[in-house]
Amino acid sequence: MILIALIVIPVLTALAVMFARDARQTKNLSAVGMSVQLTLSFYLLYLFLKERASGNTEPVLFGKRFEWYPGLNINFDIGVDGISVAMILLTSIVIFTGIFASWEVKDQFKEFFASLIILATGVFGFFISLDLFVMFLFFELAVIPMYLLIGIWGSGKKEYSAMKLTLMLMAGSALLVVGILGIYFHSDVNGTHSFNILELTNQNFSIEMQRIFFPITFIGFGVIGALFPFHTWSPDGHSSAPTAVSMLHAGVLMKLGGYGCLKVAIALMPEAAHELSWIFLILTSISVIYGALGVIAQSDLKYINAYSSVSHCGLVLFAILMLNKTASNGAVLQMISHGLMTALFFGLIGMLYSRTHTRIVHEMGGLMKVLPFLSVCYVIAGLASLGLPGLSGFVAEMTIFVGAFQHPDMFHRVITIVAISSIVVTAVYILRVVGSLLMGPIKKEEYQHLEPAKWHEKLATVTLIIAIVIIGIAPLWLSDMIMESLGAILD
Amino acid sequence: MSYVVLIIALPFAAFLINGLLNRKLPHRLAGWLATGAIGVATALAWFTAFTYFFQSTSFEKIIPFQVTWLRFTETLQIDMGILLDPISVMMLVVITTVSFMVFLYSLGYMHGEKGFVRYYAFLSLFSFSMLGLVVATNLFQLYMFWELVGVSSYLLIGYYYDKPEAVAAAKKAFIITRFADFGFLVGILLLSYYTDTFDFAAITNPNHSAFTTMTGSSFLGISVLTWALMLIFMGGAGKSAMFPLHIWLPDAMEGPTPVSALIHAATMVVAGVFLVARMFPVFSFHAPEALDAVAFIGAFTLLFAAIIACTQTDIKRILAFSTMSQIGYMMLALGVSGYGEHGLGFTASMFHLFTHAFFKALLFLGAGSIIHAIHSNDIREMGNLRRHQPVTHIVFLIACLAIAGIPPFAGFFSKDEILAATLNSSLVYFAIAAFTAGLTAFYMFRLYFLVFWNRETVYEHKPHESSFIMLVPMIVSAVGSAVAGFIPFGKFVSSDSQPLHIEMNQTVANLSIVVAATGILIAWAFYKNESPLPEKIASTLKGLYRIAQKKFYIDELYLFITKKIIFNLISKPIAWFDRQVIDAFMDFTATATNKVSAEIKGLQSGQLQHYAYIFLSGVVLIVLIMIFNYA
Amino acid sequence: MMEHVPISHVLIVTSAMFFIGAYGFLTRRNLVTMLIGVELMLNAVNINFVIFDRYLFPNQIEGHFFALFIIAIAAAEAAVAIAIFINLYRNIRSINVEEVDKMKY
Amino acid sequence: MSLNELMIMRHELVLVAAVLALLIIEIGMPEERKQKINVFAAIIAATVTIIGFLPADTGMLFGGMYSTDPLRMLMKNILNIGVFLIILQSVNWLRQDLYKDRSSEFYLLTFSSLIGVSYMISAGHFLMFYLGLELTTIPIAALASYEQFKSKSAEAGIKLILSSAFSSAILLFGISILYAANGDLYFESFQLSDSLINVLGFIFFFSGLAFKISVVPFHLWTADVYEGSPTNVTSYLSVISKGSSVFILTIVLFTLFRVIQPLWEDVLYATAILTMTIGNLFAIRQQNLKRFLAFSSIAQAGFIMLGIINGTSLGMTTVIYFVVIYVFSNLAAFGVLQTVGHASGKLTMDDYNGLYKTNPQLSLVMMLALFSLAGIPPLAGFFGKFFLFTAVAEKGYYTLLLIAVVNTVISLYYYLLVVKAMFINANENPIASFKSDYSMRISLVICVAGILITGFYSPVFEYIKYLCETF
Repeated sequence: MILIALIVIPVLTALAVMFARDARQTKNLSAVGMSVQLTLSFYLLYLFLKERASGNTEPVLFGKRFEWYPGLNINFDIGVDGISVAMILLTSIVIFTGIFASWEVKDQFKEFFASLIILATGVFGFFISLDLFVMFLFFELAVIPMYLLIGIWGSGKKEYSAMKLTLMLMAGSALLVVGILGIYFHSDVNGTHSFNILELTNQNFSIEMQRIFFPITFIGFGVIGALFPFHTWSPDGHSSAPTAVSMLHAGVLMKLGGYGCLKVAIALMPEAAHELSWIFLILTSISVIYGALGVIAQSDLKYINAYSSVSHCGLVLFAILMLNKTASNGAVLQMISHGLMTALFFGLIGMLYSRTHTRIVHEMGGLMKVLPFLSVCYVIAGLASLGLPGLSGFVAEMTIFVGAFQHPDMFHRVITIVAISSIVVTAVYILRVVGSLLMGPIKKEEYQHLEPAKWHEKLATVTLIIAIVIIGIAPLWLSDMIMESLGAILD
Repeated sequence: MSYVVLIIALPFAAFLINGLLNRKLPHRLAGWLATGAIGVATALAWFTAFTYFFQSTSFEKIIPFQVTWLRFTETLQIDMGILLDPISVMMLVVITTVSFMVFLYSLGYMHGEKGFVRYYAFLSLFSFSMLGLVVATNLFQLYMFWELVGVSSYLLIGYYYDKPEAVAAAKKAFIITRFADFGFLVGILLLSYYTDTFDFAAITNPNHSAFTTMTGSSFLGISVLTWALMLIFMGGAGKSAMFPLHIWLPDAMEGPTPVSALIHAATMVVAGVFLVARMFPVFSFHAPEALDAVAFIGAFTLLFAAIIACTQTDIKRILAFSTMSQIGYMMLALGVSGYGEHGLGFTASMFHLFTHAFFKALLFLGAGSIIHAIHSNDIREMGNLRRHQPVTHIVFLIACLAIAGIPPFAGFFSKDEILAATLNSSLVYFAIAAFTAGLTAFYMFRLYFLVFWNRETVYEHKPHESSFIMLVPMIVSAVGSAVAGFIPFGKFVSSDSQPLHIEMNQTVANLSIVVAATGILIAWAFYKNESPLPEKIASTLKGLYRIAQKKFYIDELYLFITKKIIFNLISKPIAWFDRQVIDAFMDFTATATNKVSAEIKGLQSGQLQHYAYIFLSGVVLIVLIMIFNYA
Repeated sequence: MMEHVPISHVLIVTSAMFFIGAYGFLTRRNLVTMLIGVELMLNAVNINFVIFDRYLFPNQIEGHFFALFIIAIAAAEAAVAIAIFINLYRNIRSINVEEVDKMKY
Repeated sequence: MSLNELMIMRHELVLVAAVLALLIIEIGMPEERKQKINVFAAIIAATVTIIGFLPADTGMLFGGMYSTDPLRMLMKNILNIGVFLIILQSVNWLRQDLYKDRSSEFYLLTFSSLIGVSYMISAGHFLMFYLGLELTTIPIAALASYEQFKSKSAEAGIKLILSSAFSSAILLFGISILYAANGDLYFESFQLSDSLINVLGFIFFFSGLAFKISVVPFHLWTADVYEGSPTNVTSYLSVISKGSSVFILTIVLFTLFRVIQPLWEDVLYATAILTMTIGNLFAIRQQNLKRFLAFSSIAQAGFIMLGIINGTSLGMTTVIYFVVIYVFSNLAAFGVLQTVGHASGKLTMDDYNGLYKTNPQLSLVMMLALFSLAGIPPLAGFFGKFFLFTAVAEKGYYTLLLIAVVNTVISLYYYLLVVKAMFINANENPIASFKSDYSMRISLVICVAGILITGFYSPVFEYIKYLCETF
């Protein structure tokens, strides 16, 4: 029941928003809706942990099945495992903060909030669905509002970016159609084909079939996970998107890729994954190091963050391809960690931009003096990004590296070390930005009188920071919760 | 002994309170809060040391506290705990004591600074991390606190964040150590893969079965274990500013002077030494090659830094190079040490670490006191300060004597042990160590004479003696520097936790005194009064002098690698490649589609007959193909 | 008499007629002539139907019916077509098919 | 033949009655109240549609010339709904002074054409099929040049009537060959011999139908005719005419030509790829929205081919299901075009810039329609397209599937261009805000409801599937 509520509440909120009278009501409705959603997510976590504590070891909890298209054996199958619960938590936190980060959207606010919430609905639906068809439906539902959100409320060459982003992501999802249909028609569950992930997990697909559909599915999800060389939508898209959209997109939407790769591509076609992982490992390790090195030469804050997201999300896929529980656990942790901190980053960039009206790093400087609160938050986000212990990034990265190191052969070693070297590069670009953006002398006279952070901005950033710190300091519960679910996927 | 947790928790609490309340907290309260916390921690640390060393007979490893923090696999997990053994207890004492001194001193030194609360927050964070580092029960916990230490160092170096130099220095420090940590991390991963644990108790047990596998398999002709340890040492070298990862330390002097005293002289920079000491059994039993590397790097840095120190004019930079040099001693001692009965080097190294912490902290505090008085770091702008700052003068002199190795001050004893240990190993190392001892005496007294004697400089404001609150820690440290040498260190700290009996090697001792005295005398001759001699020598050694003064152009080399190679030859091309090749390809698919669309528009000519023609040819074509297919 | 003409000859004639009609449709510029081309094609089909009945299926009359209906429909089609031609002529004062290309690409 | 038996032909009879009724009303109605004819027409269309849904017997008539079954009834009902919607959309257009005297012509011809559609679907004999086909086309050709003072309208009429005459000649030639080869024209008893001449006959026959569906390379008339005809006629052509041809093509291929399935699979495989690709490539550059929708509908035809290739009841189901959704989506889009065009006379993409600011509801409808055509969830088009892909995948043609999905991405691009124009682009001189008439609104509401509900309400699909399986 609670899972259905997780979809229904955003839908209702979006509808209610469309009928709101004025800006104030719109914002209040959105905020209330998403607060309820956040509460519900925590309640789900509580229920989940309680069930697990009471010894329930079903791979998927709170499962529900509604027959939908019996003729094609399509069912509205929902249920959650530890990974989904974690991702739902992430999503509800990010959308909650996203609402507050876009508190000052002025024109067409109703449409803005409604689209944003619809996008979130897609993401929630994606994470709770167990049926590939339903999953795919929600996947596309999450992608499409992006076009309008960037196109209408974006900045810069927004139309171009929005189009590029949408088309590339849809091209990815087009591959997914091929992938999931291939899986569907090669499955045989009691004489019929099936879209149900749980039923499909037990299928032994022939290796020939896997060789074709594993790459297709993996690339299909990989596009949204910024897999090299299909990542180029990300810099343009992020740089043009409005704040909350960047937050949600980099924070949550890019995670659909990793989640899908793990739970569909790899879980269903493990043999091909083993056989072909090397190709994608090379691509992802390129993503990791290439993204990081690419950042150094950027000067626009959003580009910096977009490329760094390429690097970090590359690490997610990289870890997944290591095909062991530890690395995959790290991947999920990294998704959450990156989701939180990149949302924080984009939120802060938006807040800074609204004050200084520039995103070029060297045009700003010394903001620490004039905007202490936001600057400190930026530093914390930066530290999380470069993997400071006590913040979430460290937990995730270390888990990935330890997991990746479980492969003793030369190829994996080399590629892992290449990936690890990104921590150095990350430090370089983070500190470079922090150094010239926040520290040093104040660049322009008018920056002396910037407006300090408002309550809603503080609420958004503090929420994210708290989440980052909690995961950074006490990661065991989360890690164990994810680990448990991985058993069912990878064993 | 679970109260030990408090030693770590108190500074952390201070950090949290100061950090979160920041602007809402009055300066005085914040300062005293942090100082009080570290004071209590110091008392507890001393108490712990006392109970550990004097109340139990054998120095076992005690783990009074441990929780699981993160599980990687069924066997591989990170615990957060506290490990008490001789070196960690010793380190606890050193860190809390020096911290306490510095906290106290800073109350005066930083008085009236705008970021006073922030300063104490960071300082508390540092103490917390450093303490966590030394009591780590496993390699990964150590690594975590290692990183935290790095970041607090970053924050403190960049304390004056509106000064571009400070920002650059902070960045440099962090990135260089981060690079070293990259090696450290790979080393940890490599080691843990084979041993399947991070736990020191297991890793440092030389009989662990995994080591035979690791020494068995090799990569590029060097055993995997040696690789792992060398990589771990790389981390240590970065943090301890060993050549060639040393370039951050001189720049780190941009931070407030008390910070330099605490972090960049007494505690953090010796973390590398601590790390090697922690892993010493493995080094010693299974990877002598790695230990040789430690010795070599130590010896090289020792001499290298001392040479540079002779040519510098910034008081803090001289001290920084001297720190590098002294840490080189410690590394060298570890590198030449054996295990158990042959563990003189180990004990010597730890002993030197201990004494060095006091006198080097004292030197920095003294330097701070001077800088505070005349607002300059340049020794050329100083002179005859003994008139204005008598107390500072005395304590500074004590510290100089201690570092120069003049009995009965602390440095003499520890350095003497190191020299003795090197003598047991290799004559070359001994020669380097002994020569540098003289060099040390020379450059320290060059500094001393230039600052406190020499000519009378005209000061803008008349220099004044520092306030009481700054003098107290200096005096306490001076006492420590004077008497610490008499501690029978071998009884407490040794490579195998068994008391080690150490006899003073009289010849070595005499030699070292002579060398040190020579150094001091030369300095006296050159710098006691204004004299043209140094200039002359500098101009005869023109090229060499310049190279040394420019720190052998290592910074420029790094700059070349980072700016020219990484930025211009890698990053920029990548950024270009991404936009102009990959992205352009994606755009190309779109423009190509549009282009094709424009090309074929003639198909739709508007001519009805043309349409019919295509219709008919289509039909005929399909018919032909299909008949051909199915005939 | 019919029996002396083999079916292949008739088929050659109808095929030729059909494609001559098509050729006319494709090449003549006058709309009405084009329409005549189509009529030619349709008549080829008509002959086809009739001779198939006659030669191949002598006891069926479906072909004949078909031919009749085709004639009727062709007449209707021609009526509508010519009405539209007139409409066009009113608008552009021409019934040259090459001028009927206001909409293209 | 009893009256009851005749009632099997209910759809057609009702339509004939409707035509007669309209004629009588037209004659009897005084000149000044001619306006009312629009209302009558709408009511009649509604009645026809509703009667179509009433339960009735199925079977054969006239010795097999005419046959009907639940599936065919469903097809007719779908198209009836489409015509009803089109008539609702045309009411306001026909009210203007220019046409008010001859508005009944429009309805008469539309209903006549619909009779042809029904007969074509129910054909049990090639003659019947041919009659239906011509009856469908000829009135529409007349309608295409309905706007008598516009040369474009005449041009559209000419292009349509001549092309269709040409294509029916080829189709007839094909039928004559089939007749020669098999000696039978009844669908019921038609047995395809394995003579090679059948290939020739089939392809000639196929091209005639493919012309109506506008399959490449038989599609060239489409864009010009769609552009020149009055918008409502374009709707009719793109939805009813195309839909009916798709239906009959499916039926014919699945029954008569079942034995040469490999052959027509190959033909469809090739033409489907061409159709999707060419349609999309042309659609990209269009400025005129009617022309744009013409090419989009060509591309959609290509997608429909995908379902037919499947060759099983699943394929048939997906095709019919897709057409249902296509009817709603396309009519919604054309409805918006019609009402905007009627109110402002503007029809190009640039004119639509900033439409959302002035006419938000219409823009939303247009967006939903286009997204549904593009196959974006949760709109019905997503389900329709996904099921078509399912049909291809079941066959194992993954290469074809891949080409198809790439084409969906291209199609998304140009649909987004329109959305971009309406929602994103700024316009100094936007189309003024206006209120569309009630009948148009009703029609759009029905379309939108169809777009939103059809996908989620799975019984629609299941019902079609059931009918196809029992067909």
